[in-house]
Amino acid sequence: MRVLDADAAVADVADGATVLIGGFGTAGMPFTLIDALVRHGARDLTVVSNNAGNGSTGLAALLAAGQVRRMICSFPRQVDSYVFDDLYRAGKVELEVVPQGNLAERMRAAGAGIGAFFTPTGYGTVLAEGKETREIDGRAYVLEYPLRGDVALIAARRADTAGNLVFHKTARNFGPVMATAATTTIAEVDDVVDAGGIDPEAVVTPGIFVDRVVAVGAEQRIAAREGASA
Amino acid sequence: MRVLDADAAVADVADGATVLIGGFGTAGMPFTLIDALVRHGARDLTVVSNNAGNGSTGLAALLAAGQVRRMICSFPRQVDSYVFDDLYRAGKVELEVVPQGNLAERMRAAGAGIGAFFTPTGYGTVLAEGKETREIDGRAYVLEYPLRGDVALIAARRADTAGNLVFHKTARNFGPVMATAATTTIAEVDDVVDAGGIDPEAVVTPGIFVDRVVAVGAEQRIAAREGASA
Amino acid sequence: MTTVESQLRTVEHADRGPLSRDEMAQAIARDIEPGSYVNLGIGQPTLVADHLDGDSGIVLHTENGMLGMGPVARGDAIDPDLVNAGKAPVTELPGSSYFHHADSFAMMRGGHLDVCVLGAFQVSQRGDLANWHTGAPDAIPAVGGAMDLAVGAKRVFVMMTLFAKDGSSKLVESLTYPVTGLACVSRVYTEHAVFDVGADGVVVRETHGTTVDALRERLPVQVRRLED
Amino acid sequence: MTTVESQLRTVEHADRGPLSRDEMAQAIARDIEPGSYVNLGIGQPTLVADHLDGDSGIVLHTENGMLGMGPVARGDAIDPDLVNAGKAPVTELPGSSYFHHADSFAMMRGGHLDVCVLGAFQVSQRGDLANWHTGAPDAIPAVGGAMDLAVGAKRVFVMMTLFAKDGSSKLVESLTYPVTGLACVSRVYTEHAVFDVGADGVVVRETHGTTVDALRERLPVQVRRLED
Repeated sequence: MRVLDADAAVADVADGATVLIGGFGTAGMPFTLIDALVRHGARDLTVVSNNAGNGSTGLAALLAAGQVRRMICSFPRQVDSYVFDDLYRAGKVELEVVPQGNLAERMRAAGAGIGAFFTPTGYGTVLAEGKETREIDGRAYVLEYPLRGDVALIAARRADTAGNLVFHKTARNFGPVMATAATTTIAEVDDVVDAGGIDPEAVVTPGIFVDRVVAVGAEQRIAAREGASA
Repeated sequence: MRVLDADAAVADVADGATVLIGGFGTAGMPFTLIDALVRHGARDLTVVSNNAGNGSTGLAALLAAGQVRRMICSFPRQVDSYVFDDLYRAGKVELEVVPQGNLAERMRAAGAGIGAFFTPTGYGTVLAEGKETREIDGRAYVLEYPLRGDVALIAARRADTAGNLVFHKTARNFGPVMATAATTTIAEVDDVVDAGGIDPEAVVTPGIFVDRVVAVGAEQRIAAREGASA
Repeated sequence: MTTVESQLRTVEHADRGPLSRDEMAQAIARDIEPGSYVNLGIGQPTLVADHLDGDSGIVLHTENGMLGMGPVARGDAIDPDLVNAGKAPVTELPGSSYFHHADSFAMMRGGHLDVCVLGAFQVSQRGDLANWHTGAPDAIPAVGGAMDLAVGAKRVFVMMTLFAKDGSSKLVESLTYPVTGLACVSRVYTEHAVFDVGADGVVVRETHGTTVDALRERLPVQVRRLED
Repeated sequence: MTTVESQLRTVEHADRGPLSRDEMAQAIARDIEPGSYVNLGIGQPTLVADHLDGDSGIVLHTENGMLGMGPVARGDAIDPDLVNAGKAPVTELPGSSYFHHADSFAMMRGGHLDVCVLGAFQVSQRGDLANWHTGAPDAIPAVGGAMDLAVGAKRVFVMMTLFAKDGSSKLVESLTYPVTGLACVSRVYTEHAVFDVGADGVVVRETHGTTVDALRERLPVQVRRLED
């Protein structure tokens, strides 16, 4: 694991990359890393995130910058998802809607080396049209495949120098799963402590899943968030 | 979640039940609960556990009592597995050997509502003979099914009155997975604290997976363990 | 709730009006057993929380990664990192726990929640649920956790008005809206009546401000009384 | 290890004897890049740990649920709840973490470990591995994590003697022992030589106390030099 500044951390994100972006709404959204990705300018991205941006900052800013070709998410439509809504209606961004639990489980499968799995979620719905189905023990399932990222951008509360992460309340959400599913995982954190500074029993994401850490500071994180809700 | 004594906790384990028993060797083995299950006397059990008993206590005692019809495990053969070895060679216990990661993942699938999953582990080996296989993205996989328990017996470090559990070092092993995979999960713990006494960020097994807790005390746990290695 | 569960005859409360939204929430709360693990979805069903007895030991799950969710947060208690599935700030109760999304949805899909309460556009007589999409061609599709919740809980309760704004019944023979989940709903709470649905068809458990016979006139499905 | 990786020609150390077990462990340690996540299995491969540079940032994984495993524990440092995959008491290093078995094997199966070092009964020229069962009819089968480790790590190294007690080569054209994993081994360390195996067949990287030509006399597989 290396500690970098945000611009250096995202410098090698390639055009056309699949980028997993943590967060449930703005809770757990890595604003600092997304801002750096906007400055970096990588284009034609496929972004996997639960929502499709709120207000005009964070993921919404990345969308507004025209860098996203395709969104894979569970719930794009929100009261303040106007940036996405306009792009979608104008045909400027593609959308794949995935049930939230299948979204999480597909990334879990990618990180866990599972080739495919049968899930009951979505069976009999339009979101399972064309997919393989099977009845197992009297229950109907849909076959779903892993969802991998080239890069994951996530936000955590704290890292240690071994790359271990802990999170903060429901801002944890997709972060730990995405960390396992990407070739390169980049975490923004409030602070970085020495190895041993996080209780080994309380580590949520082991350092093996974390490639780069950006220490943002709690103040900057709160400022970024307030920018987000402004 | 109810706090009970060990005998009351296992009183309704039925003959023929599938019992998931935590532990990797003796680390994390629920000796107190197994002792109670020996006193209870339920027979024709299918036991799922990583090993097949060490020495003459714990799982080995359950085997010696003739209560186990079938073992599902990854590694029965050990330097001190003489109880199992003798029963097996005498044809008195059946054995299903499952690769350790498939064993864990099959229980995880049971707890997670996954109908089946494609795993690369075991492909091309005798342990996958007769199983469905598939090539996905150029890699070969075997289809494996969930492994459910009627009861799980596990050992944890501490519970709170909401049933949340934390574990101790590598004694964690199969405990959290088995807790999700059984209809009834019974945990023996060193102590039980009030709700709020375990940091919500550090809970390993949420209380929703824990039905009964037996407070054993650290001293009794250590005594049971020393009995085990005697 | 013991009395409700062991109910043998349909009860007709014709001497009063339909249930208010709060009364519907109260009726649902009454039917949730003490000690249950419950997900209240988003929107109207979250009202149920206001009617749960604090001593009941009922634990609320929110699919964005928490058990032991407390009431909505106000003032200084607001933490933008502690939100419910509707993204409103909430609080934590003693005994709460946090977990990531894959674990949270494994918990749901694995059938560990006792009850889930959802809103609906339509419910069919066999318990099929439509609540995620109107099917309108210009609507941006958004499913969230609806399909996971529909198939995950041991019992799925629906809280909805019985009739749409155009007067048509939302309890239907077969769904015309896009499916969320098949044969997943067990009970439907409406302002006019509470129904059990499933393989045996529709059974009226109780009516409010109407009678079973009067409902039969307005509903496109066959309904039975408990005692039939 | 940079020198070894960029090695262009097979090196023959004919002016010395075969490697000792410790020297084999040392050779493996030298080939593991700084910062790698490594699983050393059980038995002989655990000797590799003694030769890892403390400043290398190499992190040891044990499949029973830990990253950051330290040396074997002695005396008062022994905690029966802190053991390695061979069930020997070990220690924890700063920066360690614990996780449950499903997470631990997801980590392995998902390809997150850089290197895994295993013992073997046989390795085939294409990298098939046999290390879990002799096939003897009276043996009690026991696989443990062997099959998971074989398919999980980015690179699987085998540490073994080149010849069995009966003098037969353990590097074979096709396995005769029961398979652990197919096409999974990338490199084989023996006392006489280090081999790369895989789709391109067997390449000798270096010899110890012998030559490539001498090895060709004794091995049932075709071997090439790096420069061939």
